[in-house]
Amino acid sequence: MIRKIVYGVFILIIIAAIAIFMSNYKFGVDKMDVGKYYLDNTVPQTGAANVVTSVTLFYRGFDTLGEVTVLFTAALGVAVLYFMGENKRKQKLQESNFVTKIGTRVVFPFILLTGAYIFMHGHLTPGGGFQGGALIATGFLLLYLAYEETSIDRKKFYLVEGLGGLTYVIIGLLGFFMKGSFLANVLPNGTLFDLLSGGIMLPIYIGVGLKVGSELSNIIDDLMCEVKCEEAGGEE
Amino acid sequence: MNFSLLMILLTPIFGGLLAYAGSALHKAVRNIFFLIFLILPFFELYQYANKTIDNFYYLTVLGQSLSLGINALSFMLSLLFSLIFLLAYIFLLFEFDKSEDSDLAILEFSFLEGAVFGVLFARDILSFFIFFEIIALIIFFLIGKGYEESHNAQLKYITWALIGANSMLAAVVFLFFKAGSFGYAEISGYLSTAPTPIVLITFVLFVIGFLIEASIMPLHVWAPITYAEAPDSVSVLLSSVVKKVGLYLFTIFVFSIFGLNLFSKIMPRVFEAPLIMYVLQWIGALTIIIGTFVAIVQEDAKKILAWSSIAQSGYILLGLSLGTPLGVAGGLLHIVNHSIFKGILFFVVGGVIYRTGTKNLSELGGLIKKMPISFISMLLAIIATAGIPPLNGFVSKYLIYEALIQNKEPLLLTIALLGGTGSFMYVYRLIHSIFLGQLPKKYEGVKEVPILMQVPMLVLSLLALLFGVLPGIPMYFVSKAEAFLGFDPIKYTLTGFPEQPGLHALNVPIISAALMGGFVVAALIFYLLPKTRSVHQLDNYYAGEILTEDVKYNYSFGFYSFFDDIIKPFNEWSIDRIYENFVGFVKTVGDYIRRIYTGNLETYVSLGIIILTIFSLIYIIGGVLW
Amino acid sequence: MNIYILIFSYLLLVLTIILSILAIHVKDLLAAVIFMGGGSLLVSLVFLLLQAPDVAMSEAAIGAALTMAIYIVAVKKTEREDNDD
Amino acid sequence: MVNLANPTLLVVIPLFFAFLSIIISPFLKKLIKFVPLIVSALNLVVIYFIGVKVLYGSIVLGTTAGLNPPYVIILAVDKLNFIIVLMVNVLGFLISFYNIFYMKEEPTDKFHILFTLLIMASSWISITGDLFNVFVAFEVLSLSSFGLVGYMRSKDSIEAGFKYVVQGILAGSLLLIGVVLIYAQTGTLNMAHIATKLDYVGSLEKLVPYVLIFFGLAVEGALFPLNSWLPDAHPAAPSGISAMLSGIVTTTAIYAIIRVTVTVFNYSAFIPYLFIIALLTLFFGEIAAFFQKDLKRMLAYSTIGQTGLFVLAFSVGTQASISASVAQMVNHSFSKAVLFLVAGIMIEAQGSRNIDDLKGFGRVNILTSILFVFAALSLIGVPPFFGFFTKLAILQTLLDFPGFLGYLSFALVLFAAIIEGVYFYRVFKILFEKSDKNFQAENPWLVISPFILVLILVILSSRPMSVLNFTNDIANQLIQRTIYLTSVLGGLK
Repeated sequence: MIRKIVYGVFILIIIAAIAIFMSNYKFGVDKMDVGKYYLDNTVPQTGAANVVTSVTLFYRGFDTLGEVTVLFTAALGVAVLYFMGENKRKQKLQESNFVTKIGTRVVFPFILLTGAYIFMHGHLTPGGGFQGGALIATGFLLLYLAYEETSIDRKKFYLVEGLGGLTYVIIGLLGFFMKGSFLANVLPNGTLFDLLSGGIMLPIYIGVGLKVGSELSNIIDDLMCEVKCEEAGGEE
Repeated sequence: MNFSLLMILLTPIFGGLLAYAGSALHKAVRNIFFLIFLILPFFELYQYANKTIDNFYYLTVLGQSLSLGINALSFMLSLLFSLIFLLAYIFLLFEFDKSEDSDLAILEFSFLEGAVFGVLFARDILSFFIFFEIIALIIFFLIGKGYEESHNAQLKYITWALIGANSMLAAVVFLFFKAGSFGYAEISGYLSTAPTPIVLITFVLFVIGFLIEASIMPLHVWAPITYAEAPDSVSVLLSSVVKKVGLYLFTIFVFSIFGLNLFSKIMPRVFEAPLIMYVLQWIGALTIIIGTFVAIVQEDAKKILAWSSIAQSGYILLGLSLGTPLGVAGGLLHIVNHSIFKGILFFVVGGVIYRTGTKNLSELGGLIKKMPISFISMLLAIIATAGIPPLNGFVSKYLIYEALIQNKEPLLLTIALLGGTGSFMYVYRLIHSIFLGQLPKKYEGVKEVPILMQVPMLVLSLLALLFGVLPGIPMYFVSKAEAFLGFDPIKYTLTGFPEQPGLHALNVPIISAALMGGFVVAALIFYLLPKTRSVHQLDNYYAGEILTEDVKYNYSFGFYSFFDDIIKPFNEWSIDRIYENFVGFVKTVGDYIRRIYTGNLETYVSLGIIILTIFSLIYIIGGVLW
Repeated sequence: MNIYILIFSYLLLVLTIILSILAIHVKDLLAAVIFMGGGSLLVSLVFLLLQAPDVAMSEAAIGAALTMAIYIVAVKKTEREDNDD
Repeated sequence: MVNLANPTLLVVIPLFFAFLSIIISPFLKKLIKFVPLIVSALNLVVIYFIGVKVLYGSIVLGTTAGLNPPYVIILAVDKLNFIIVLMVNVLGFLISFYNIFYMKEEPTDKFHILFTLLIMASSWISITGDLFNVFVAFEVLSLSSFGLVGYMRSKDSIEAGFKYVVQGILAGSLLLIGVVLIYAQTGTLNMAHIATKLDYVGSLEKLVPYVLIFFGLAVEGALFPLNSWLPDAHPAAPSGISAMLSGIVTTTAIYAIIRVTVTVFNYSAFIPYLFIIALLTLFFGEIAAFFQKDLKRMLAYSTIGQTGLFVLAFSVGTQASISASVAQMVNHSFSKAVLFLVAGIMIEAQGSRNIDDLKGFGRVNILTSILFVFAALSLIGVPPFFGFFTKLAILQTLLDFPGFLGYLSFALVLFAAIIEGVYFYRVFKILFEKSDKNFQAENPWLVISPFILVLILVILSSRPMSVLNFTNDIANQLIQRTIYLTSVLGGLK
């Protein structure tokens, strides 16, 4: 108990230091000239209505590529750690609740649709590839919960995942080859608020959305299999 | 032809590489290759006979040129060491006869010779250090090819070598930092004006490194086991070459780089010598007395030699640190002489082990008829070790004794003389237990070592005799070396020394003749008096029993047991024990420190939190105070 | 910014902290996961109030939904055990 | 004409292949093992083009999105970046070659993709000019190494992986908080831009973000007290990964610390703390290594000690000291990689990680053992080898550190050198000891990579001064911050 208090005090001291430090600086003041530049130049330079998306995908697109890779790496890591060989992938069937089953059937297409909508309109409305992808993955999660025999076709999901990533890289490389700078805007900006606007953002977000969705579904598949496959193993 | 110093240094290495490649063809090809490259250095060295060369640049490090050079002292020693390397190599061929390691051993051997030349030729503190470390590294690997315990010896040796190396490295870097140069001359120039603490600290750091290699007393712990367990040819190298390299560096640093004048300037003089030299004299004397006495009670032939080697380097240190022309001449001469006679002893013992397979004295005996050449070589060598004319050990010890008398140090003289007597005790033990007495039955079939193996012993025996009767030959080199070190060289003649201040006239042939005369008279009495008659060893009785061949009637175990009883109380606080306790202490402490890595995640995270908290506190308190 | 929204978001943040502490201290792992998910949801609300809908969406989808589900799957593998330690 | 001397390619090429290989892995699984090899080879080509320019003193920039910094992310390669990224890819190339023959445990395809990502992330950290980018690359680096450390899925590797994950994630959070604070303070994320703004900030005001960023990086950089994942993770990981973690991951993390300290924060006030931290790292690492019986664990602790050594050298803060530090970094990376690769061969031949079980190994597999000996000698700084000259340079710079601490560290480094020497020589002794144990003969394919690395070390040893001169150039360029700042903010021509 004393230890807990001591460490609590320690952590409070650390937080206090950060708080004191933060208290010296004000957010949103003119110091943030980079942010101001983004606000001023988003529309002429990118043609995207959503400034956040223009920052994440255009100005700091390289970071986002990294974030996509982070997820990719995490999915691979999970796949490695939960790997149990193809032959062990037998699953035990377990009846789930009627309401869940029917509910899932109804909701699942809508979830996919919403996800697709979110990542396709990333440059216009809040949200984007990550959010849409996560939503899609929740749909698959629901599927797993309702139908125990669900098993996604990994090959196809890998294909989607890889293609999503490649889309990003190839669009970036197009910029590199055509304009000498990675992720340079090679597509026309279009008219503001149009679906087909925002230059390279739309295709990239579509790729990212699909990629994130399939990656997270893969992770879910790995984890679910970990639960179910071992149960199956125990029965044999 | 003109051979550069770098070429001399590279010759053996090149030969070794060639020999290693040649070993793929045939062993004979390999051996011949390598022998040629071991003989070449003599010719290459020839042109440097009367030259002092400085600053042959060969590498640039940290903006400084590293240079090689040669002087009278290093010329003398490189000649001597080339000879010993050549002989040890011949010996090694037989020793590693059956072993698969021989090719690799030759390669290491060649690098060792190159590195030894490197130390001798080095003209700056970095090059000597580099070559010195290479020597340690190669010796480490060579030791491991020896007897059962050799692997422990390896570890002990390298621990000490590393301590020495790092101590020297500290001094090297420190001096470079202060003086801005590595060259001996520049360092010497800097030291003459440097503050006293810097001079003392760097001197002590260097000397620790040298004395570890020279196995001087408190730093000798690695030596007995290493000398005893290393392969015999490597023991020769350790005792006759590597140890002398340490003493060579000691000489160069004390007299040429630091200089006695510097010491006299910064510290009081005791008995004509600066205080630090006086301390070193005592260290040398302690090494003599303890080394000798421990050698007396050893049961292992090579251990006796090891301790004897320690004791003899005590003589050298004592002579050198007297700092008078006489003492230094004695020390330098003893370096040469000891290399020769200890070489013989190791070769002979190695030969005995080669034939009998044991180095345990109590299992040996009576080999005199089986191995007469070895016996004669050893006889000469032990006479030299005990310091009796007409062998070479006498002259150098004589010089050291005279130098002690000249410096009016009766106590040290007593110790040195006592050591002389003690050395007679252990060398007698050696020859008695191996060659005299009863021949154990299992060694009936033992033969003399092969002729090629006799060559090393015989060559060195002849040299020992020659240098003993005509001390003028080594003195020619020694006096030049002394002149290089800045002393008035002592006068000498081919056969001895003329009367000069501090030294009584000595004419070795006459003394030898007198001694021989006495010997002849004794022999005449022994053989001519009618009572003597020659009987077989077993023509004897023992407590009423008839002796048979399988009864061991002469004792060789616990030979000096009375003596053992005397020194036993001192064993309680031997230096080894102090070190063992120290190591135990360090291990315990280290083990506690190691526990900081508990393997427990909670500990680690809380450590991180604590450190972060400390920085937060620094920030908060600093902010408030600011 | 509207003062009420500000107060409300502070309230939410305090609640988040409470939920986080609860999540650490509660013994039942499932309950801990649910507390954590609740915290995430509240944080995503705060993001929304601070006019960062993009971040709020990610937080809701990933922090509140997916992560929680994955944790529940993990917890399902463990056995419930009462151990006062 | 496309300009190949563009640092972005160093990140994009590995990514392209990583995404491609996840598609083809279900169909052509056997091809995947060549991916890291191809990737690092292609990267080396790009590095060649970059190097030509960098060696003439210019800083090669790669912007993204076709705009100028600080509004977009920029990758910048100066001499320091160049040598680090070169090392990453050379080691990556050789280790992946080793892995082709070493890795048999399934799923190998994912292993090699993760390895590609590890190379990518290390390269990325070592060339980026953007602080948030460092964080992102760091996440990729950490996640890929988590996966690889736990790859064997045995009990101890899972445990090691877990410890690593916890500390890695904590580090990541600290790093993120630090970056956020810096953003709050300066309003920008470009390193050069931050640097120009932070120049007017007092040293105490920099402390909080600096400490957070420093600690975030120090976990991967194996600095005391945050290095405790390392001795568990290195032995548990496959040997190729241990080599990569030791040779590359810690090095890049230390590089990032150097970059942040010198270029971004210009933070001399922190140097005494850094000095003490490094000293403790060195001391504890070497002491702990001395007591290990497990070969890989010993090497892991030795990595900690070595890291302490070169951070110690760096923290003196002069040009000579940074030069010595970088040289030692090079020496450590190459030699420690060899040691781990060779340890992998030894463990495979003998089935145990215990040092004592290696008795007589050197008499059977002489080449492997000689490689081990050479690399270890270079690591502990025995004269003819490169490590000696770096050790000499380090010792010399330590005396520059003012006051008692300089002498103390000087003595401690020598003490550590003795300890390190003793435990490595102990392994040599055991390797060449006589024994009648039967060892599997070495797989010749596995020996190639360590052999080439030792060859590199030998070449370095033969020309130590040219390397030290180059590192001196590096340090010079690093210390003259304005060159970096103006050329990054000046944008592309």
